[in-house]
Amino acid sequence: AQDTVTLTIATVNNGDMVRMQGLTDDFTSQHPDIQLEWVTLEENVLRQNVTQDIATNGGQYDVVTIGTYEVPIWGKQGWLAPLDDLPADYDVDDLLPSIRAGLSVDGTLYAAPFYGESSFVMYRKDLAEAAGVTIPDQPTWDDIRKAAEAMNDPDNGVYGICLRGKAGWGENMAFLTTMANSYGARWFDENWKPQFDSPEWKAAITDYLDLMNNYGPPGASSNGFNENLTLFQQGKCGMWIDATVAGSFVTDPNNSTVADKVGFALAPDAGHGRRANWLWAWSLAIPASSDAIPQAKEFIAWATGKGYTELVANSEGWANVPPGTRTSLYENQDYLSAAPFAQMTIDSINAADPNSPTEQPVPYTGVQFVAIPEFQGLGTSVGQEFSAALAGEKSVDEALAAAQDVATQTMTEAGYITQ
Amino acid sequence: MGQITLSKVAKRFGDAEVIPPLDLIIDDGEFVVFVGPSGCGKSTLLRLIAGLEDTSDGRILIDGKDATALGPAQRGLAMVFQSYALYPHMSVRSNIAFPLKMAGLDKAEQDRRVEGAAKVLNLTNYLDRRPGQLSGGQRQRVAIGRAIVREPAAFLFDEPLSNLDAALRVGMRLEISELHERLKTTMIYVTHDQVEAMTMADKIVVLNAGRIEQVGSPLELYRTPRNLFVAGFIGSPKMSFITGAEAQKAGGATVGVRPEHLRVSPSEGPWRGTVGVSEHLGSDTFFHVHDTGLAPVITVRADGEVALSHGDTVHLTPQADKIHRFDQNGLRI
Amino acid sequence: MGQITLSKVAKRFGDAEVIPPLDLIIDDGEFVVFVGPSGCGKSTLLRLIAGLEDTSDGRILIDGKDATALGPAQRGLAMVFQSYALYPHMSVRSNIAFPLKMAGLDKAEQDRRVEGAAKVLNLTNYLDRRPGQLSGGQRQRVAIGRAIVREPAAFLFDEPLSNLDAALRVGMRLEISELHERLKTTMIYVTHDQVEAMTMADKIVVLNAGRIEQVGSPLELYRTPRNLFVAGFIGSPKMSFITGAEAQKAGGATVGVRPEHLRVSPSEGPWRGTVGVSEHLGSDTFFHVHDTGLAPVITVRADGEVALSHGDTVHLTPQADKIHRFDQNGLRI
Amino acid sequence: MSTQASRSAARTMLSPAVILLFVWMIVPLVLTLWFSFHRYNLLTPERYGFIWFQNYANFVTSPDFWGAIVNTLILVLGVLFITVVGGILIALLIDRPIWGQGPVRILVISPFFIMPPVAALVWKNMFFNPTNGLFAAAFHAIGLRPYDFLGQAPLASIIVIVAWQWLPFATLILLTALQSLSSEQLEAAEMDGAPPVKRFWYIVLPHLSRAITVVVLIQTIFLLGILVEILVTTNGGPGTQSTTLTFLVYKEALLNFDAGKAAAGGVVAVILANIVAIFLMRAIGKNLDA
Amino acid sequence: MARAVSTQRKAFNTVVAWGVALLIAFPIIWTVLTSFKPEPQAVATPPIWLGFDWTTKNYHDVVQQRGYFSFFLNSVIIALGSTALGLLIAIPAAWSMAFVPGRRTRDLLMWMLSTKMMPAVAVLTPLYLIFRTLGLLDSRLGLVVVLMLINLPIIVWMLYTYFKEIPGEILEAARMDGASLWNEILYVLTPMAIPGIASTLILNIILAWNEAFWTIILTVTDAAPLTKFISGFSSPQGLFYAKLSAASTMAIAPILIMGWFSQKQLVRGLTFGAVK
Ligand SMILES: Nc1ncnc2c1ncn2[C@@H]1O[C@H](COP(=O)(O)OP(=O)(O)OP(=O)(O)O)[C@@H](O)[C@H]1O
Ligand SMILES: Nc1ncnc2c1ncn2[C@@H]1O[C@H](COP(=O)(O)OP(=O)(O)OP(=O)(O)O)[C@@H](O)[C@H]1O
Ligand SMILES: [Mg+2]
Ligand SMILES: [Mg+2]
Repeated sequence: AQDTVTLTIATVNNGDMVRMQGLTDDFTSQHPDIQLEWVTLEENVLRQNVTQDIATNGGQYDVVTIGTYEVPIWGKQGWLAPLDDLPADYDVDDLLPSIRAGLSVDGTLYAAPFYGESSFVMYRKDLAEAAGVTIPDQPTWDDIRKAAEAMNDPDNGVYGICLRGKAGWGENMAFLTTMANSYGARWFDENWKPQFDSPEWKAAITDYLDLMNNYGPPGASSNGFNENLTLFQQGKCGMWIDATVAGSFVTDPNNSTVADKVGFALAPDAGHGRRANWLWAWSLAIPASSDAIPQAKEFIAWATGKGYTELVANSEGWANVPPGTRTSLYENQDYLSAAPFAQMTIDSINAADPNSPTEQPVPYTGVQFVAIPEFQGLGTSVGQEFSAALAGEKSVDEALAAAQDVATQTMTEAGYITQ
Repeated sequence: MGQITLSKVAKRFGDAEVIPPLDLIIDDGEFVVFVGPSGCGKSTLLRLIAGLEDTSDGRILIDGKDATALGPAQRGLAMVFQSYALYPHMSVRSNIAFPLKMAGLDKAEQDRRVEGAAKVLNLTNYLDRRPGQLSGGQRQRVAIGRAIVREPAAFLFDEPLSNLDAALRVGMRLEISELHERLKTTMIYVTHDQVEAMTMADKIVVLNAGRIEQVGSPLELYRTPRNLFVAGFIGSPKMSFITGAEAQKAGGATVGVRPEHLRVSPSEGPWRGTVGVSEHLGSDTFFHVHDTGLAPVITVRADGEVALSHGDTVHLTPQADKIHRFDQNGLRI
Repeated sequence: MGQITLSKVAKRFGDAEVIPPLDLIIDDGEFVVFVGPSGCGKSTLLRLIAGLEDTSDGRILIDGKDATALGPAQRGLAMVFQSYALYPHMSVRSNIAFPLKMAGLDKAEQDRRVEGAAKVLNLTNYLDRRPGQLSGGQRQRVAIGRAIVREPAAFLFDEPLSNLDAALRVGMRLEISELHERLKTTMIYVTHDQVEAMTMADKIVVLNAGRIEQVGSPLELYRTPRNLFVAGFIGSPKMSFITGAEAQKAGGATVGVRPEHLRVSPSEGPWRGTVGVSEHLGSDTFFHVHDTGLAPVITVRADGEVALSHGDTVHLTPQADKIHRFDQNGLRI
Repeated sequence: MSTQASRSAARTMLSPAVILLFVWMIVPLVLTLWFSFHRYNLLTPERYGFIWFQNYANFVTSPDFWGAIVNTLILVLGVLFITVVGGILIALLIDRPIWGQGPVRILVISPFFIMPPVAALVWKNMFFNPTNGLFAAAFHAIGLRPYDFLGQAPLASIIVIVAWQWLPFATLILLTALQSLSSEQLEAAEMDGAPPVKRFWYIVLPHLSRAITVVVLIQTIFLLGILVEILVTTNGGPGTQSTTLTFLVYKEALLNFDAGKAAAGGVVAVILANIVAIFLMRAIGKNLDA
Repeated sequence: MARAVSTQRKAFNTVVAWGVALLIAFPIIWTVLTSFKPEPQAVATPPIWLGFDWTTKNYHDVVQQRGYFSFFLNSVIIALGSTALGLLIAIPAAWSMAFVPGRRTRDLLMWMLSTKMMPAVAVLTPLYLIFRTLGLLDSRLGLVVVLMLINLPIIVWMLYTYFKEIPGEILEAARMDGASLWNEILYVLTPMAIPGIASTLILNIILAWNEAFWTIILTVTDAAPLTKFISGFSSPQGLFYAKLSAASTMAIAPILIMGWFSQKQLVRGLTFGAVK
């Protein structure tokens, strides 16, 4: 027997990941020589810690949870160990093509998706009915606006629509970028020139503010995914456009007061050929600095393999399996019938194209982000401008002008724009 | 004006009766000293008069008007504290002017009075210093200055000299006496030092455990102490007390003789003992005589020139007319 | 044994020369008092002897051996501090035993010596108390106890009584004197109180601004002060100094007369003045006489029975053989 | 107590602390200075290179810079104001004889024991949250629309949280100072005819000045570094309304991973902090010596 | 000599003081209450004060999800370790500054304090690299050293002001009594300064326990203290107020309880020379 190896695994503190920690007996009983140590952190803290460590070659982690934004950048830097020799029964080809593409660099897979998501509309069927509106499966922004207006009833603590407002590249900018995409806007033109001075951006932001100011909850500028989820679960939102994973939370009777009243629709569009939905996958990757790469691979194969899906299905029910990573899941009748949002999820994921997020050509990949290292900072700075606009501190024009300035400065400093 | 009358004034702290009901009249212009051992209630009594403590019982009249319910500021009295209680962050000038400022006097009048007080107290050159930059005696003077400017009906002093060193104490004692001569304002002065009491007072009030043991002029107390407590307390060095057969002979349960009323001689006299420590002050010499069989030690004052050394045998003769006799209850016969 | 010799000892703090080079011999068994006004360098000198400060110059010999470079513990001296410097967290017993513990004595010997010292100092009943539970006088005795047990070559006292009140001070002064009588160990005692110096010392060293003004027995200093400074410093109340024509007549630039060497009379005598403050001690009375045209104030000691009041005119007669004459430089003629 | 022996002993005993702190200061400082002259983004290590003062120029000319300085000052001064004034009032209150002095004191100092992330989370979620927070409930109860504290008044909200954490510290220091005021001084002022308010103004407040300087000095040192509270509650926003200098540096270091620019920002922050410090130490030096 | 106060006044003061005190402590009280509520009741409007269904489920959930003991243990080790090490270094230093002051003593003190002015984020990368090189990442030793250094200036200052109030004469007496420097510090200074040292110790434990930057950045699992524990709870999905409250309560309870019990000692020495 060889010595036991301890894997340090950094995860995000969301429900699926936490559930995985509860199921690791299955893995450790198969691999008595591998011990698992978990570091569960809030998303931003996790990203900071992991990035700091990997970039300085600190070697603290063996498996890290990262998203579709980091994988291409880090893979290119050589910071991640390629996942090229996964066992045959892992069935790499079963991974959803758009997700797999997002996790590969030059055809090499650098991370295995744990779950994937897009975004869609969740709405209260009961409220819509009471207000006399219907939300089509493929709504336009106009439909959304009308429905929000109809359902809005602040005196009874119900707000027409909840959207992200908290500043952050992964918070409000994830949503706003997709919204802008659907309005035909883009971050940069082919020469990396920022485009916040375009009419498309202005239209998107104007409509966003219009929706939120009239039909949104108070304090929306500090609402992120979790805040909105809480609001929706308490029955305070008529509609909510956000990640598809939320589908299982809002329909969970243990935590949601509206579990049986939720309807789903694709993310809205504005007639520009793209819907306002994103593409994201929380994925497991191995830092190149790890000293236990083979064992880490075994773990990843277990955690993202088909077996794990069945394990969860057996112990927690089909509704709780990690969604959005494998074609086979969406062919499984048990799952489709247990998860009312499943079809909508796969349709949303399939509708997203990281390489062509909007109708105009772009020099970058990424739907709701721009896969360049500078984006975290830039996205957050721009997000703060829009958050300020939402809080009423700035007008649309001021916010857009400021966004344009900061983007221009960042891109110039980073050398994308050359005079 | 400054006539103060205490009538049945008592003070209790919770259950502890610190001052049993007590009557006292302090006449206008008098210099009255409260003296007594530590903890006997001197400060408490003074603070009752000042209004810093409420009386538990009885009335306090100032110039005939009932002041029992008045606040300290309304009584028209000024107090000098043991710690001086100067305001450390103000200049001497501001310290002295403070009561005037509080009274709302205009600036010119304030200045006039401060200058006046400073001149009287020799503080003119220090007006712009902070208290921290002054010596002990100077601070004491500032505290007095602060009291003077108010032109109060009476001054209250609570052990004002006990933080000064011996030489300064003597000097300041004189200054306060001179001040009293000049102002002729009533002064009530608390001390536990009987020398201060004797040298300064017009009238001494001897306190013991909150009770008044005797009231009288310094010489009255010196000559005719009413009881053993006063006898032992007044006079320095202390009176020596003799009990037993020799006392009976002299006609009392206890007999007291002051050091200055004993004659010492190497050969003759009724009492015999050996010399212990002798203290040469130049002007006088004090011998501590042991082994007399009368008292543990008898103190004798002799001329500065008398030379006796440790272990010598001496004879003592008391002056018969200066002997104090006390009965079993310690009261003067 | 405890003979201490200072030879050309000097101390500078930075640029300030606090003690100019100075010679002094303290004989074995002597009770030497350093006296002088505040800030004159008494403590500094004592601390130089103790080894708590380095000398800037000169040598210190203890029993003939050079101790200049020795640390405080090696000199075999014991010190009693003004603040007592007891260890507040230790019992009286541990306080007294501390130096023995540091010296590594065994427990039994420690106990034996502590008990002995406690008996001498009347502390036996307090051995298990903390210093905080003792009165000032008792604390002082503990501090002395801690010094005694070491059986030092000499005791150093730095104003040991200045934190006690008047009555206690007199008592403790006697106890220390008695201790010296018993132990016959060299004692060096610092005070700024000339009464203490006079009553306790075998030999007084008068210091002024770091310089030795005079060394001698109390009565020598009282009778033949070498200069104005010593004359003014020794004796209580202070000598009065007369300058001008009257002094010339008596044969000096300045002439000093002690209060006890003046006779007061309502009608006759060469010097005339008015009575200011009078201090009645019972045994004596001190008059402060103003307006003599000779000195701002002349102090006179009179009998306790003499009655004169403020403003009375009096005549003073100095005792011719007790007059002190000084030249222009303030030196005794 | 200054013999040669004791002085050299003192030097020996002082040196570990001094050497450790010196190393602790100088090594990161030198490295920071070094990085600050380099283009060094952790995410693009291939572009590492020496760029003179480019980082400084970029940092100082960034549009957020001056706003961040102003915000920093507002934050520090706001917290100082609340804690000092509140601390004095509370100290005055609990210095008086009351029943249950012990428990009251325990309650008052409790916030001091709370770790910053917990404090920020609790305030943000359970109090400031405009839908579920207690303040929202209170607003509802009196018939007002909930106020969005973190959105509308982000800096003020953060000031409240931080002040809440530091209030006990200020209170305690001021309370001990207050208790050291000799009662004779107050009584003297009372005899001198000063009513309570004037006694406070002329006697108590000047007496507290030294304690106030100490509170200001210590708190300023800690407050200049406030980060967690901002991070948890507003993330510097909305806009840059609650972005302080420290937060700006944080953004460079942990969002952009621009170690070079963060280093430059750090150096700028250190310089500014030291200007404040010199200012303060002048003041406190005067007060501490007195 | 405090003056007696009338009962009515005292009652009035008592009511006001208790009101203010409860107001100040309210967020903590509310957090603890919330931690015993079922999630939906935790966010109920209007808020439920005491009449909710008391449950300890949140604590079970939190412990099950994240564990607790190892975080707690690390917090204890790091707080105590850095404090002990700090005192060991600071006591001699404070002794020197208090009893053998030089012209530069105050400057030295202020310099020490100024080392706290460097924003931690600015030195993050350099320090991370140093720690990586030394192999101190995610080690308790590393954190003990860092927290000790962070708090050293404060410890030195507190001890210094405390020592300065101890009369030098007592140490001189010890020296006269034949105590070596070591004995002087061991037998005389330290026991006498117990209140000050205790207060310093407590303050430092609090500061170390609550430090939430380096403890999060420099640890992964082995050395992770409660600050790291709490940072995993800042926004889990769905309703989380009750669980957050439970986790918060668990993170602050040990230090809060310690603080309450040592309140007197903490207060006694916490002056930083503010009182003369
Ligand atoms: N506020 C108080 N509460 C309870 N007891 C008090 C209070 N103030 C004084 N006492 C008690 O009253 C008694 C008299 O105290 P007071 O201060 O008047 O004595 P004193 O004669 O001034 O003593 P000293 O010479 O030491 O100043 C003492 O036993 C003291 O303990
Ligand atoms: N460590 C020191 N540094 C500088 N000057 C000092 C120091 N110690 C004492 N001095 C100065 O030396 C002089 C003598 O001081 P010392 O304490 O010996 O006086 P003293 O005669 O004991 O006075 P006191 O009666 O007030 O105790 C004073 O002027 C004092 O200011
Ligand atoms: Mg008193
Ligand atoms: Mg001295």
